[in-house]
Amino acid sequence: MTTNQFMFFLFATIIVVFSVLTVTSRRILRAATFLLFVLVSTAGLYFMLKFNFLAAIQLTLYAGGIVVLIIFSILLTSQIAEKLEQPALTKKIFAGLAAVIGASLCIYTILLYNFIPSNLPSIGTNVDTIGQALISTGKYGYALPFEVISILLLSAMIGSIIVAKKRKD
Amino acid sequence: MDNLTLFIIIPLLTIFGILFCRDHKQVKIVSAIGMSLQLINAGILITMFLLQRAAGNTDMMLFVKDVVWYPSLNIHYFVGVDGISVAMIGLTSIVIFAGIFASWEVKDLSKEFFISLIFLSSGVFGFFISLDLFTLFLFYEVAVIPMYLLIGIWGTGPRHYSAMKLTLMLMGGSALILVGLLGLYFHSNPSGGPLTFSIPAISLVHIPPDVQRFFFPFLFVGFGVLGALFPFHTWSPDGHASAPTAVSMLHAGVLMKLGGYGCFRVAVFLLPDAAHQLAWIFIILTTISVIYGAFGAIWQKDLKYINAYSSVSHCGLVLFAILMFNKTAMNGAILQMISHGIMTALFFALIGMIYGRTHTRYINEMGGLMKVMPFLAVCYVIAGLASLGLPGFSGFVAEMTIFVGAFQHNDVFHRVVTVIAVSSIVVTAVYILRVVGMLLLGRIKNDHYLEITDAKWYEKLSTGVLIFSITAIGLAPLWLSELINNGLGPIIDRLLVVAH
Amino acid sequence: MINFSYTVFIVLIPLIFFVLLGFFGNKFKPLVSGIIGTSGLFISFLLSCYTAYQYFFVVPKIAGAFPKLIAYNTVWLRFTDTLHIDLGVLLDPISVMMLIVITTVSFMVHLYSIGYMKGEKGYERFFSFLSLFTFSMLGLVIATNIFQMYIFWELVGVSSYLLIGFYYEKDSAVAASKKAFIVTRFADLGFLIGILILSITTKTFDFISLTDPKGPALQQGSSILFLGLSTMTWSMIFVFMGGAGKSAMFPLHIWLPDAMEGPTPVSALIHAATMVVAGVYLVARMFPIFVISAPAALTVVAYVGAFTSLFAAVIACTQYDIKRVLAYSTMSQIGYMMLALGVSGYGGHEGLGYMASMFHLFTHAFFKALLFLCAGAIIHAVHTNYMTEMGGLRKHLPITHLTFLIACFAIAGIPPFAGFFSKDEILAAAFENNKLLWAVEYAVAGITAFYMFRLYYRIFWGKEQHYSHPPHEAPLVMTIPLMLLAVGAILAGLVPFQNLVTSDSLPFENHIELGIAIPSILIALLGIGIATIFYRKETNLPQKITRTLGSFYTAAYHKFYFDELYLFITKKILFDRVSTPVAWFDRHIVDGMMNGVSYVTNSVSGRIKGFQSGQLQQYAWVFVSGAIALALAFIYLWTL
Amino acid sequence: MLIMRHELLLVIITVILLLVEIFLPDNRKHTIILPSILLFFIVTVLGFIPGPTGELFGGMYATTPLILTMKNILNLGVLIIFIQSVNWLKKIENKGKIGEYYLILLSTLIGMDYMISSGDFLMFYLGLELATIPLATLAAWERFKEKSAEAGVKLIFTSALSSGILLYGISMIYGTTGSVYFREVMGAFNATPLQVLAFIFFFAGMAFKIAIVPFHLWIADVYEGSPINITSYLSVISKGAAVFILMIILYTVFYKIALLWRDVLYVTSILTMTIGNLFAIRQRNIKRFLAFSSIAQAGFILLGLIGQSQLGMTTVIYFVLVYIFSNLGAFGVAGIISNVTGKESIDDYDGLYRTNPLLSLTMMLALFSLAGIPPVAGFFGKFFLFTAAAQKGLYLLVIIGVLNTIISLYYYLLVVKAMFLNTSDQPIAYFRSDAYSRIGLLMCVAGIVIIGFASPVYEFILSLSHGLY
Amino acid sequence: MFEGVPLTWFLIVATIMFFIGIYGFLVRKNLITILMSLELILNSVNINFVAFNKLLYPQHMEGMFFTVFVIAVAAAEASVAIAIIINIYRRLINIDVERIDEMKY
Repeated sequence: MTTNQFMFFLFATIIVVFSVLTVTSRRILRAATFLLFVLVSTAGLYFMLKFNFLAAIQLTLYAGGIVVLIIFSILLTSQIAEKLEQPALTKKIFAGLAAVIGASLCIYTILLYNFIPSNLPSIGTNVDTIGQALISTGKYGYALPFEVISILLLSAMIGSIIVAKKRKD
Repeated sequence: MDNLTLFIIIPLLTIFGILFCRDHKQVKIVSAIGMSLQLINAGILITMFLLQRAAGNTDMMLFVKDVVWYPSLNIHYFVGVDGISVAMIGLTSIVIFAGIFASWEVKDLSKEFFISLIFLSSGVFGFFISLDLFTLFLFYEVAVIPMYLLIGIWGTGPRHYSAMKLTLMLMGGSALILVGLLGLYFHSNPSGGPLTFSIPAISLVHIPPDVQRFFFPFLFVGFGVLGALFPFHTWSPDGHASAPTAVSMLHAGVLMKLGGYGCFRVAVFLLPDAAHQLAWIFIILTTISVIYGAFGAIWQKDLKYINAYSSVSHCGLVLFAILMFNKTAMNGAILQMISHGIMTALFFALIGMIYGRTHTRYINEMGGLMKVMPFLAVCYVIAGLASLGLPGFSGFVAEMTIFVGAFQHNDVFHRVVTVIAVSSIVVTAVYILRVVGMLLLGRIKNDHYLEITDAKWYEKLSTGVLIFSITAIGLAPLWLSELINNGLGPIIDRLLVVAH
Repeated sequence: MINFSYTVFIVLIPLIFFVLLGFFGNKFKPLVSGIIGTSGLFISFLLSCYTAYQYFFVVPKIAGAFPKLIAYNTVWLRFTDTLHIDLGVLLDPISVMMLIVITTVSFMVHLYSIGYMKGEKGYERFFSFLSLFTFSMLGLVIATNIFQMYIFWELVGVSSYLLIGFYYEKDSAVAASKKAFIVTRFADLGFLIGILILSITTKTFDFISLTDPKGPALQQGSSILFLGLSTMTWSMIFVFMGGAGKSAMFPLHIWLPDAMEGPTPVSALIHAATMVVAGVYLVARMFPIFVISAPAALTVVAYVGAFTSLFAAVIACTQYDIKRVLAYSTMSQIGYMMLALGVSGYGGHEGLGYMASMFHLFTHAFFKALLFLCAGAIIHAVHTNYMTEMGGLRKHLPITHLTFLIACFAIAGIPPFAGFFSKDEILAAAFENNKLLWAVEYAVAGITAFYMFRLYYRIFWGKEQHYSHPPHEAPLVMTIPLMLLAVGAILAGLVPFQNLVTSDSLPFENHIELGIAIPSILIALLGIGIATIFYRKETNLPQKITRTLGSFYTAAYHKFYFDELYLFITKKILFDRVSTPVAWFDRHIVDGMMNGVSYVTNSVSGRIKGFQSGQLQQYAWVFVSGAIALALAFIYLWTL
Repeated sequence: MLIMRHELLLVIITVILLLVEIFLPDNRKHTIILPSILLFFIVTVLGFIPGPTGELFGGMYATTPLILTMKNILNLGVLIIFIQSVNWLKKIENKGKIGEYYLILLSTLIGMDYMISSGDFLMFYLGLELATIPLATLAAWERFKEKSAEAGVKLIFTSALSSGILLYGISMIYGTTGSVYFREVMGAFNATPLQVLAFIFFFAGMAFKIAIVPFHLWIADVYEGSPINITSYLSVISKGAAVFILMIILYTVFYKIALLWRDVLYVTSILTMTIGNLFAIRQRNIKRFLAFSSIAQAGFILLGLIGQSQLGMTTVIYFVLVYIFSNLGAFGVAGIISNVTGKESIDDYDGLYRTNPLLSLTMMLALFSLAGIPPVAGFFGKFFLFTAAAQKGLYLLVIIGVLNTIISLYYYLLVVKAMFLNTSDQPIAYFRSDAYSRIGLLMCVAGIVIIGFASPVYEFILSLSHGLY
Repeated sequence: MFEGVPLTWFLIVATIMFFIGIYGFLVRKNLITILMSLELILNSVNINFVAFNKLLYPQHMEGMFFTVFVIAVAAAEASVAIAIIINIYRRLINIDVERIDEMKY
């Protein structure tokens, strides 16, 4: 077993186990914590794949930003000590069925497909090239999405404020 | 502006005029003027048509106007008339004219009433002049849909139910037609050129017989629904019973003819092979219609139901005759459409007037009306006699033409069904006389009927026009028959080519 | 060649007067409209006489025969190149004869009605209807083709309907008119089918070509068979069905007695002298076809005629309503005429039956119209139809009495009255062809004499009843027609029919055969004698006889229950067993199907509403499963 | 730059409005309404000026005359919505949020423009999200209403789920073809199972936007809960854009598996028409009713996609155009009534014609157009859709379709019945709607009436659709 | 082959995660936990993109950038969702997804 394989299995195990815990834990704050673990291990996978920049974003934006946001909202809306109710059994069964069938279908189909691994050298993923690409307007340049996402974030922000702000009365 | 387009323009202008009317009276006057113009226009058309024919113009369609509308789909505004359409236009303008006067007393939302009515009529006119299947279909639906409001708002009895049923069934029919039309369209040019909706163009094409067999039932049943083909006729009794006077008139008088005309002009004309092969099924159905409608009418107590069932019977005869595929019978079919159109309009007009006076339509609650309103009663008797096919009225001419035509077939099947259909004339006599006896003759059953007054001038005008028409056709049918024959020529030729 | 186109006016004048009176009748005083109508008929009458004169005596014969003249013809409606309905005037011996009969009787009835209908409501309506009827009847007899005949056939039917239902406020009149119309309509259905069959075998409607010996109808012969009879036979049987309906032949006779609900002049005109003989006329018109192409049909005609004459005569003996007695007697007499046609051959003396039939038709018109008009005068005087409420009227109504007696002699076949001659020819024709039928008719002659004199004695003799007001003789305007017709009833028998109206239009020699004539006179006298014994004075003999006959009498009195049978068929079978189920079927099955579609749609819509549960996760579940299902289906089940 | 003029203009006015909003004092906030509309009107008009087309950003952004037309159509619809929403915005509870309303709406429109102009899946995805996420806040706009919040929840969560599935599909497309640029994907696509799976997942995500059964369930609840103008926005603009881009992608990217997606559409369109209709029958809330009706309409639109031809393509766009006018007409009337009286149930419409004839007429015209009744435009749209399907010989589908139109006619008539036929003891009283509403409705009516007869509209679209397939 | 770890392994892990997220989405009652499940879903897709990019198509950075933007979108989505959740909480004083069913049928 190579290091890579070991690392992969480690992260994969963490991801799968904590994913399961995230969706089954009856304490909501724990669930959020498990989610954090999942996201962090995902970042680990990114690191492993040499996408350092991406892993950093994953850690800061995802693990740092979103999870914190979630935790805040948990604190705002839930009793921490409170245990969540168990969902109804039929619901679990049906959902489980859908998930299992879906997963097996996808995995089976993926296994059917003959992916041809590339031997091409990887383009450098240092911050320079990424920055270049982000402001490039040619092919494989991402200036336009960058602008669009800013509009998205802006309007999402405005919208969130509108929805969440208290009434003035 | 060509003469044919005027038939659509005049109603629209009339509607426009009505929009600016202030009160009930103005609305009536504008409508009356508009429809009188329409009547005059129809007269001019007939005259011009006859003159053209007399001058030796032997084109299949006259006064053709062809304007490309949707070039990519080859949809045209393509109008033109042959003898048949001219006759139908004449019928329509007479009935709508009479209808306007028959609804002289509509007070509630009169503006809307007349607008819907005239709008409907524009659809009918459009239908009859269309030579393009698309516009034909468009006008068909235009003619059907105002019925919903007309029955629903101004009707009586279970009007909401009837209006809904009628509209849905008729639109169901039109849905089938749509499938058929598309089938025609996509097979209109087997050599791969541009497709077309044009009836004359498709009529020159030989569509493969198996394709025809697939689409023929759609078209025939689709139009047949409006033509009250058994077992798709059940909208008719309820619809007619609930509809206000003028609507019943127009509907039974003209709209049901759209069905027959469509079966004829589209289904049979454009799909002759299938028509020949499948005719027997529909002949059986129409024979059932004829007899069944007549027997259905015997039992009814409501005047409008009686007439509705009688319409089923008579319109069944139209479809029956169309399926006979010979000139005489088809001529009879068209004559029957016209005759029944006017006759039944007269009936409904009278029923409306009677109902307006007695406030009931149940024949067992009335009696002896002859004494208190002789004019209307006599008109009713005349209508009844016309309906049971008395010589001197149009019904006789039409029915005899059909029967003689249908009987010319050389096989037992056709002759047997003809004899069955013929026997309906007795049943018709039974129910007509039953109604006349119970309604008009005998003693007056209710004292308050003694205060009833006879027809007003507009009612006399309305019924007078109709009676004049049926009598005129009944006394001198030859010109009309020749007019129709004139249009039938190419259609029959096409059917005969296929038969051999 | 003489131009006969003016004959159109014989027909058109009544039509014009009908329209005139129909539209503007209420503008005139009643009497004026009566006079207008009558004068119109008078013109027609004169024209007919002139036509007859010209036709029989001026027009040159062709090869010794009276020619068939088309005085006027126009295509009215074209079906195919050969089949078309024409309107025209065909003049031949029988049509000219009928013109005379119709216009004469009609004129008399018009005249009579001026008095009879005085004070009735709807006076002008009455006269306009009478004109309409006359028009239709004239149109019928001058028809150049069978379809024209059918047209006017229908029109006489409707005029009859209108006139029977003249007293429309009387329920019985309304019912009777309805019955008459429907029964005859049913018969006309047969007529129409007959025409249709004819149209495909002969390809023509035209009488001249139909009866042309070289024409298609006669050449067809027994070519095509169906149920053992040729098409022509079937066609003629159906055509005869129409004739039987109009002429009230058994079993389509039931309408005629009821038709007596109409005003009496109407009964005289329509239901005695003219319309009811249309059937006979029809058979006569088609006679060559019957005789040559469809002998089986002719046999049917003979037997139906004979049976009807017997049947009606028996019933007539039991009835008390004087008009009904006359009605049954009419049926009986028409039976005679039918029989005569049925036993006739074609050409020369063979065609004796034909001639006799027409002859009887002619004479019958006079004396039967006379009888009815007399009955009218009587009813006018005593306001009842029932002979049980009459008696001893001979003193009060001398003219009526005398004319009635003449008519009775005429119908009983006592020489020298008209009936004797014609009936004698019929019996002679029957004797030559079919002894059985002859025997029947011979008996009927006796019965006829019996019931007519039963009638006569019950009215004019016997005990005088108490009348609400003393009966008095009718006004002159009514008695003049009586007297004129009485003259006709006496003299009509002297017309040399064998020279004028024969089956092949060729005159032939004919004499009264004493061997036939004397027995028939004797049996008539016997009938009269019995009636005299029974009814001249009040006796209890009739009751005795009645009791002896028992149930047969009761059955005859109830007209052999034919009304009930028809009522059963129409009400119980057609209405209850056909029409009601049809209506039910329509409401519940056919309509139910349509409503069922909407019901099913709605209920499906109700059933599946659970999908839209409002539960976000259920939505998501459907979403996910949908995607997975689609994927599964299209990856692994779907193949190109 | 001119190639991207639609988006840029929108961005510009968004920025202007943002600045104005920031600097406008609180008590003057409502004055922003008219300028916003005018600005947007100018943008709309400018959009119609012909200009260059082409690709930008290395094919990430592409526009063609057809896409420009579609953008113009969307602009037109949004303009009507802007006009229609004025009287709602003027209500007291919206006082502080007018500017934001425009900002968010415009940004979603920008998202749609980018989405339909996208040349790769990334831009497509971003546009889609930009067109969806802010909409959730609009759906939850009426904070004081539980229903509105519920609508927001349902919208944001289902859309997130759907975009998750869509993304999974895109990731597989990327994995199997090696690119997210449409042009590369197109060349490398074939029907291996994984690609079919990818396609189905991608399709499911799009189907969510268009509300194709079985991905439609959110629609009714969200439509009912949202403010009515947002509902109309969702039902016409958002859906129209999604249909358009789905069509473009199907016709270009997935053209190699055309037989496959035709059958997918075949099945789903039947389901969509039928289920939409069956649910619509039983609705009493007008918004919910229109929601289901719009599901059914989506099913009809799929007929055009199935047509797989120039005709089908043209017809889809044409139908979307017609549908925008018709649905906005219906929603406009419902919105006015809802704003004035607060009534949203069809039962409340009883006897409306006698008190408010013009509104009822407009509603009727709009509904007839939706039902496909001549002579209004919907008839032409439906007819052409069926023609497109019949062109492929799919007569069974056409038959099912036409039968469904009958069901749809039934429930449209139910509304007509309420307005025209029924009478009520307490009908909605007569009111005079404001000028904005009138103009809005007038535009709809004009569109409904004219588009059908004006064949140049259709022919124009057809000329643009040429060559895309 | 990325140094001993085949692509399918990544894909399988991602797929499992994806469907765990789906499962969570379908069964969790608390809206916030549902939101967490959504994050799992998006995260799994990101793994797909990254793995594809690295193992199959390393010559460009499409997968990576896609992931970046997905993360950004996820953030926006989360913020909006949380805003709405908070709004719901204010209205209903709970955020149980099963209670949010005022509108149905």
